[in-house]
Amino acid sequence: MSLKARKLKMSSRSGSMTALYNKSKRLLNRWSVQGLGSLPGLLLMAVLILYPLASLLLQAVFPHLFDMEMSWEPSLTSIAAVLTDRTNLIAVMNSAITGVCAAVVATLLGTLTAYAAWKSDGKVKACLQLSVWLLFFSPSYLIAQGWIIFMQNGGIAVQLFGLQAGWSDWFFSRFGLILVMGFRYFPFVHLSMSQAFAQLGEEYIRAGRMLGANKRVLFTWIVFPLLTPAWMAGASIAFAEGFGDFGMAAAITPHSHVPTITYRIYTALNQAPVNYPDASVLSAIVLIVTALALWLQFRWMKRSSYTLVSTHTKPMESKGPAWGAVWTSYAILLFAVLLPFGSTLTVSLWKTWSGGIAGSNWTLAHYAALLDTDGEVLAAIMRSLAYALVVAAATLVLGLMISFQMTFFQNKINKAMDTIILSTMAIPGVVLAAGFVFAWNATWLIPLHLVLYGTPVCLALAYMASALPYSVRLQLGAMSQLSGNLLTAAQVLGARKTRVLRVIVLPLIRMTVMSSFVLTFIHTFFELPASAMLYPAGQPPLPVAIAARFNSFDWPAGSAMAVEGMAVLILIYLLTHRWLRKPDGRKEAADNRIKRETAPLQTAERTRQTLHL
Amino acid sequence: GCGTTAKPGTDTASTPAPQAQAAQPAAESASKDFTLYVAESFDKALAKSFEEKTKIKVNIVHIATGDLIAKIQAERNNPHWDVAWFDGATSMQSLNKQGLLLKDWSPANVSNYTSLGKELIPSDRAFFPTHVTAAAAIAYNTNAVKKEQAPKDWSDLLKPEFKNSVAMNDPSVSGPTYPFVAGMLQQLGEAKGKQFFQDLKANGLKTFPKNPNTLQSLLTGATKAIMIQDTAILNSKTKGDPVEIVYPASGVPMLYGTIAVSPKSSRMDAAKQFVEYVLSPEAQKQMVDPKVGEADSYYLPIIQGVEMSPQRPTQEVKWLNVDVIKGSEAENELKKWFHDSIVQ
Amino acid sequence: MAARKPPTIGLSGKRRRCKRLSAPGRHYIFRRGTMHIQIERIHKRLGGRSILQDVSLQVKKGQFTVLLGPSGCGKTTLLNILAGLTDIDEGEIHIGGKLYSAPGYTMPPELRNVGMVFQDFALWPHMSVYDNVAFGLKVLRMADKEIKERVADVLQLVQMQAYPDHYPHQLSGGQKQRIAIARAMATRPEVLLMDEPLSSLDARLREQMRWDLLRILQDAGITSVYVTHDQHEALSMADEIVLLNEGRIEQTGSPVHMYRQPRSVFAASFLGAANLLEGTVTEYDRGVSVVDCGGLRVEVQDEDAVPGEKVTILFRPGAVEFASYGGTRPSGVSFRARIRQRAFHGSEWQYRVQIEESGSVSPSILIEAWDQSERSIGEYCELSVPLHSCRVIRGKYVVEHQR
Amino acid sequence: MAARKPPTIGLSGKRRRCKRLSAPGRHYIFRRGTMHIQIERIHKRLGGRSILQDVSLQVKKGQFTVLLGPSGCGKTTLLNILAGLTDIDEGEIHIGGKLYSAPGYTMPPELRNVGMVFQDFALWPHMSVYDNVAFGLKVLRMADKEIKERVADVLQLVQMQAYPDHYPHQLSGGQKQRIAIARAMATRPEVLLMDEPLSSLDARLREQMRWDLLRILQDAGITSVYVTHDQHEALSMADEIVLLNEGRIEQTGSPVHMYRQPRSVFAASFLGAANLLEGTVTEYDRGVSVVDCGGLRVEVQDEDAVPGEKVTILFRPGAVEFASYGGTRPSGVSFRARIRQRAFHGSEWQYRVQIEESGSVSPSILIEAWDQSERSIGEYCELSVPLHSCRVIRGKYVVEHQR
Ligand SMILES: Nc1ncnc2c1ncn2[C@@H]1O[C@H](COP(=O)(O)OP(=O)(O)OP(=O)(O)O)[C@@H](O)[C@H]1O
Ligand SMILES: Nc1ncnc2c1ncn2[C@@H]1O[C@H](COP(=O)(O)OP(=O)(O)OP(=O)(O)O)[C@@H](O)[C@H]1O
Ligand SMILES: [Mg+2]
Ligand SMILES: [Mg+2]
Repeated sequence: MSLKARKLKMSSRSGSMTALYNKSKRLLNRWSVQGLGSLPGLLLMAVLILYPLASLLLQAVFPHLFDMEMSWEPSLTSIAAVLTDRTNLIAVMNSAITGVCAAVVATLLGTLTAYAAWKSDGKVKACLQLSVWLLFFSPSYLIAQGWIIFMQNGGIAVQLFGLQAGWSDWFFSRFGLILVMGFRYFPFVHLSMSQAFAQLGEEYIRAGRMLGANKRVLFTWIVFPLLTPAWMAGASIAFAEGFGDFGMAAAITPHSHVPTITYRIYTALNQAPVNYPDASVLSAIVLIVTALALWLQFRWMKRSSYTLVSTHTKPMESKGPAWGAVWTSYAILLFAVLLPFGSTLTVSLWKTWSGGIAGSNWTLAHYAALLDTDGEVLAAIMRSLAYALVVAAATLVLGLMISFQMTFFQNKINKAMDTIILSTMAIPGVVLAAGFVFAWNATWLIPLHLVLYGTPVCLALAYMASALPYSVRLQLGAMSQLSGNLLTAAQVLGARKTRVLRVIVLPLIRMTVMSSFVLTFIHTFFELPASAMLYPAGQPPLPVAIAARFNSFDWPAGSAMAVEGMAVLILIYLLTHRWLRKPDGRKEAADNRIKRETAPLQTAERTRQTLHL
Repeated sequence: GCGTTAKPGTDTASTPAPQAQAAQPAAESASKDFTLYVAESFDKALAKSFEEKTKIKVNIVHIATGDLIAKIQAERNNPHWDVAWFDGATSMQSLNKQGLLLKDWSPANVSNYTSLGKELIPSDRAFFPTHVTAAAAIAYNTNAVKKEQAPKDWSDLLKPEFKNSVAMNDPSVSGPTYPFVAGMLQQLGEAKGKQFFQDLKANGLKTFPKNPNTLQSLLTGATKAIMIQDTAILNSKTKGDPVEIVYPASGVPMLYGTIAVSPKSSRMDAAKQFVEYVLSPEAQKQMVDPKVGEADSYYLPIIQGVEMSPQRPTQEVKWLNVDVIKGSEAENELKKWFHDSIVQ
Repeated sequence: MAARKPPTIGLSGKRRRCKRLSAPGRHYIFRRGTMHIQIERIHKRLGGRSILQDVSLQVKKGQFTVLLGPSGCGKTTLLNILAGLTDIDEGEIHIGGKLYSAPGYTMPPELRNVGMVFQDFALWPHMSVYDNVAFGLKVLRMADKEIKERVADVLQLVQMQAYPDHYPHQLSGGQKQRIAIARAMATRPEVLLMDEPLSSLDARLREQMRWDLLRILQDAGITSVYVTHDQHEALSMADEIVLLNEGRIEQTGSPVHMYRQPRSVFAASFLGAANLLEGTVTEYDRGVSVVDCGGLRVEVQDEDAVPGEKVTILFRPGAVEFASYGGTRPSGVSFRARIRQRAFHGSEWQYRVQIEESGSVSPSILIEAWDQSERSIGEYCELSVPLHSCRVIRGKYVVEHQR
Repeated sequence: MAARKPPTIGLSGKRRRCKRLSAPGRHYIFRRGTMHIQIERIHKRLGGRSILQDVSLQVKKGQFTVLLGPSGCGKTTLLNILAGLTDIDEGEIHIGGKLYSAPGYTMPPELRNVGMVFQDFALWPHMSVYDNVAFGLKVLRMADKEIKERVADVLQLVQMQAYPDHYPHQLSGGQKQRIAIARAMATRPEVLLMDEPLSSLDARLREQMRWDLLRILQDAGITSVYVTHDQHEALSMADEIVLLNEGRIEQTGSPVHMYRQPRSVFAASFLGAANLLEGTVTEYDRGVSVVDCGGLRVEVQDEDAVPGEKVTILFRPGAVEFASYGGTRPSGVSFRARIRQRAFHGSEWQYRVQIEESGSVSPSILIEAWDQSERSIGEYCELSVPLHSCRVIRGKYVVEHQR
């Protein structure tokens, strides 16, 4: 009996096995005395997220909380003003429509690429997956800039194809926004659909064929309904992202004549007089709507409990990739990845933006700036690198501890944590960053010498706050795949909690741990809103430096810096990748209960990581 | 640390690494430096020369104007800045209204202002103008419009030959455009001013987000005439683009850089010294150099003894000083009106 | 290899539909005895390896045939070939006289009148029991009323008439399996294929389902091919067992035949507990050989043995007879042994005994023996195996097709 | 309930370590016969439900005790309680005379000297066989040299000495299970707990592992508690079976005792195939009752029956004797029946027969009977069950603790 076959058999035979794990997990309760073990995690969450967020949201009701003279005098004027303003209602509707349309586009694209990846293998599959992950990790404002550089009047497209000026007016409208969002957010759908395809189970289709069903019937009656939950999952996240999008809308359609809810927040925050109470009420609306969308989707998933029944899938008899789907996917990825990054790269090689594509306009000067005597660019990169390293490492350790606690010890605190984590994912980055300013610059901190605002620590904390929920969910996903017995076995042999985490859990979810590290790293490296709001005076990190170039329309220089940043990341990826691929006997972490890949669905559960302006 | 070693007296980038700088609130910092919140492109050059001159280090926070204002306001009960410097007196005024600016202090060299400059100083002396540009002037494409047909005044843009070929920026997005709109309303009266923009819209006015987009529409021929900040036009013209600038005869709303000191500054002396430095001919001579300020350098100096950039036309311009206090109060409402009735 | 389209194929989906529908209502019984499935020398290669080699097989109408073999021997592949999910490289398959598969031609599964039951049920989780069972009928565009009746009939047959509105996740393993069978039988297929349908059930339920499954299939009189790797299942259920080993047919025959007269060591040990002793023929006389197995003298009925020949002696644990200590009885082989391990099985005790060293007899020989009386570990006893219960096996891979 | 810290607990981790280490090298053998595990009237409630009720149990040193019961009866819970993974609400547990669990006090698992083997092996996939086995010893901070020796010893015991550098995925199921056992035994626990350790292996391997496991445990002389829901496993392996049902102990006893003298219908049917007939006592005389089971007259040895009493008659399928058609023999019960279904099991045939209607006898009674000779379906036969093979069962939940 081949080992693999036996394993498959085993996993299929004992359907009660998962129930067994859950039981043993529950039985591990004893370990956490009244959930005390969860307290540090909760405390951390409070310091990192709840306190800053409350500082901002409370201003909706107590507008004078952070005035020169602090006052708890409540006022409902902001809430009343925001809720009674018709434009806000229209803005919510606009955002919803944009979100829904973007979700539809993303669903179409993501399904197609997931299908292509599922149907193919080897290099083709690797290429598809890599591109999708690249896009998934990319900061939105860079992508948006790339699109703008390409599509704009006088942009690359016009120059390349000699198009009429104004040809792209359609693009700088809601339509274009939806398109770009679709191309930006389809990785969410791709990830959840990949999972669904993998679980689809050849037998379901075979059973239909054996009963005489043709392709159409198979699709409409069997495949489609079975894929629906994954669609819902991917689409609802795409919707949430589209609804709460900050940067893309600001970059692409400020003159689209369609106010969106995030545009309203933008106005509240970026136009004098800045109105924080209004911004916090509007943020609360975004939070509620996105949370509602996700909650509805979760509920729906729960109701159709069959989605949780995983089937024993036999490996497909490979009949070669579906080339149609593969080529379409390549085309999609060309648009989604190559176009924005290609544009950025191209422009970074121009002397001036207005010089265009002309032969005399090419230069490496912007890259040479990296080695400039004043070393400004290099310093910014090094700074961001340092932040990214520290934050990624700290987030990793804390995320591990929290998710370990949450997975294997269930109590009320952990349930609360779960809710906190899910909901914080729906907070726009700008809002969280503003919250940090209030929270860590508050006057009551002065006697405590705890005014962290304005220090690198504060910025690092903000980075962590936006990355931690993400990291926790990722690791929760991986840990939930672990058999509780693996831990019980160690425990019975006398190992204590830290040892179990260090020696058993960590090596088993190594891949997820690494990818969450990389994710946090990249996120921190390019994070803009918190960086802009919180960076210590005189020490701009890379995203601020890039944004400054873009803001003064120095696209070539800004693009060059973005490219340099990407190059650094790719370099690091290659290094860690090498190291990850280091051959060792652990390959079999994939022992049938432990999935080697991070559970993509959990990854896709990532919500609202607003990286943009 | 991130590896850069501190070279005193050089630029901001070589300050110690984030980790090296302990979590000390700026308020308690005893070191010889101060913090400048700035959205002007002159910042680095001036900071450098200021440091060389006074040995006072400048910590620069350079972010976009909107973010800058949001940041100042978020810090309102415990400010971390000593000097703020950005374009847009109305925004500055709104900060002033909240008591976030140092009032009733004048730089020692205040008498150095030109008469135009003196006009711009608010009565409570909460902030000071540093340089002046036109919030908007008219630019036309010399390939599309003959010199004879060139518009002379704002109202010329309502003519049928400019139907569907005039563009301006969206004041909600573009910083300089609000003073332009407010100035037009001030000049024409609110009702007539609004009517003017509505007429423009009726004539097919296009709105783009910011200067470059609007300028681009002109260069590509999508529009024949546009209304944007004069420095952007001059910059384009200098580069050799087929553009000509017109300062409308009826009056040109001003947009000027403003600089202010925080009343809670712990390095008040250094801050004040810096403001005086910016207003000195020595600093201004650097600012008019396009290598330092790029497009922004084509401004109109308001300090005596400073030559403006040779690219700037010497013609006499009828300047229109926008009432800062009124403009600041009406800002939100007016932007909303513009967005709702003109942009849409 | 050029695609070869036989003339019988022109049948359109529509015509086939009518044909399937016109099967005699309610009567699943086919005429027994005629060859229904004919598999002729098929070969199948996948990924450069031969998965099936030279497999020939006839299945009578209404018969219950079990494909038995260790994991990876090609059982599922053969079943998929019958289902039309896999094509073949050589040979031909006829069902009901019609060509189903040949090199380059595979009648697609949706046109075959074949039902299939999967190991893990493969019930569609988003459909109710009723919808699952009705699926095939809806595909055939039956009238709603007729579908209702037919589903009710089939659910009755599997005794699940009370559960039409349940969803698969609300059913127990055995119930799911019954619905899977009902689904496969609803369209009244000519042939029912089952791939380890009981292996995901627990022991108790598996035994119960064996009886039920046989009853259902007997009632329907349907020709069935059943895949398993469990010899108990094969022995207790099959009309005919086809023993596969590494893609070849090792032996074919009725359960009793296969158990009592295995033709190879593989067949002997795969079909149940077996004592296998290797030895050398020392004498041969009138159909009886004397074989020396490590010093143990075994007499065995044999045809045509050559002294000096290496052979294997087989006797089943159930054939070992216990005599009280010290007694002797004439038989094929008898020896003194000591009980090493024992296990209680309710009606019987299972003993593992070690042959006592005496003279030239090797002490390492372990024998399994079953008896109804209890003996204790360490006890000495005299054991014997009747002459007719010993068998000689030659070679390792004797392929036979005879019954 | 206030936490109750008994005086024996003061033992620090360090001292305990020394204690564990000072166990006599290489000799796992404990003095047999003394009570090693004492479970006294424990209760366990979870989520408002009683999971275990009034469970009392003694396990002798070196004994192999099997906890048997249907799914959800609380077997795993009891095992987890023994391991210290779950606390108890009432009662006490002593192991080796030391208090292990009481309400409000649970000695943590890392301080207990207990090993555990899991159904899914729970081998750490990222560690080699050596590292898996050495883990517990490393936790104890043993010297490297000593660890090496100990691991070698234990691997020898489970006959896996050739595989120290293999990773779990390179092992077969049986090998994995052996390593899991080795890992649990490396620290020389006083008690070995096993939760369905063989249920994820296939039938053939399971049987082999049963023998191996028993041999290993016998060699080590370790006290073991083994959880299973498979009565074959329980009967063939146990020194003592503890039958659980819905959180209560149904019956305790040796396999033979449990099989032959079940005290309840549940015990009778759970421990193996059983023919159970419900009837009414009609006569009682000198230790023999006559019971009327749907018209069938059954004589049975019985103490103290009351005529008119409702009882259940049990006889095992193996006790049914076939007489050739037409013959008669005196016995506890005899009847004429017709064979309905049959299954071949190698050494025996399993028949399902239906009692023939005659006079008042109900025709619906189905009886299972085992016999060595082949009979065909539809055949009529006379069956009888010897008097001593029939048993009377009263009530449904007779709990007994006697042996
Ligand atoms: N697509 C394929 N490509 C190459 N080899 C294959 C493929 N599918 C199956 N095989 C090989 O064919 C052989 C027979 O496979 P098959 O699934 O028929 O075995 P089986 O007898 O059903 O085994 P099991 O009892 O494990 O289900 C195996 O060795 C398997 O590895
Ligand atoms: N944490 C818990 N909360 C509530 N009920 C529980 C909990 N853990 C187990 N149970 C219940 O306790 C009962 C006994 O569970 P246990 O796992 O001990 O059964 P088992 O005999 O081991 O069953 P199986 O053979 O299926 O493993 C079950 O009914 C189960 O549902
Ligand atoms: Mg198979
Ligand atoms: Mg259990």
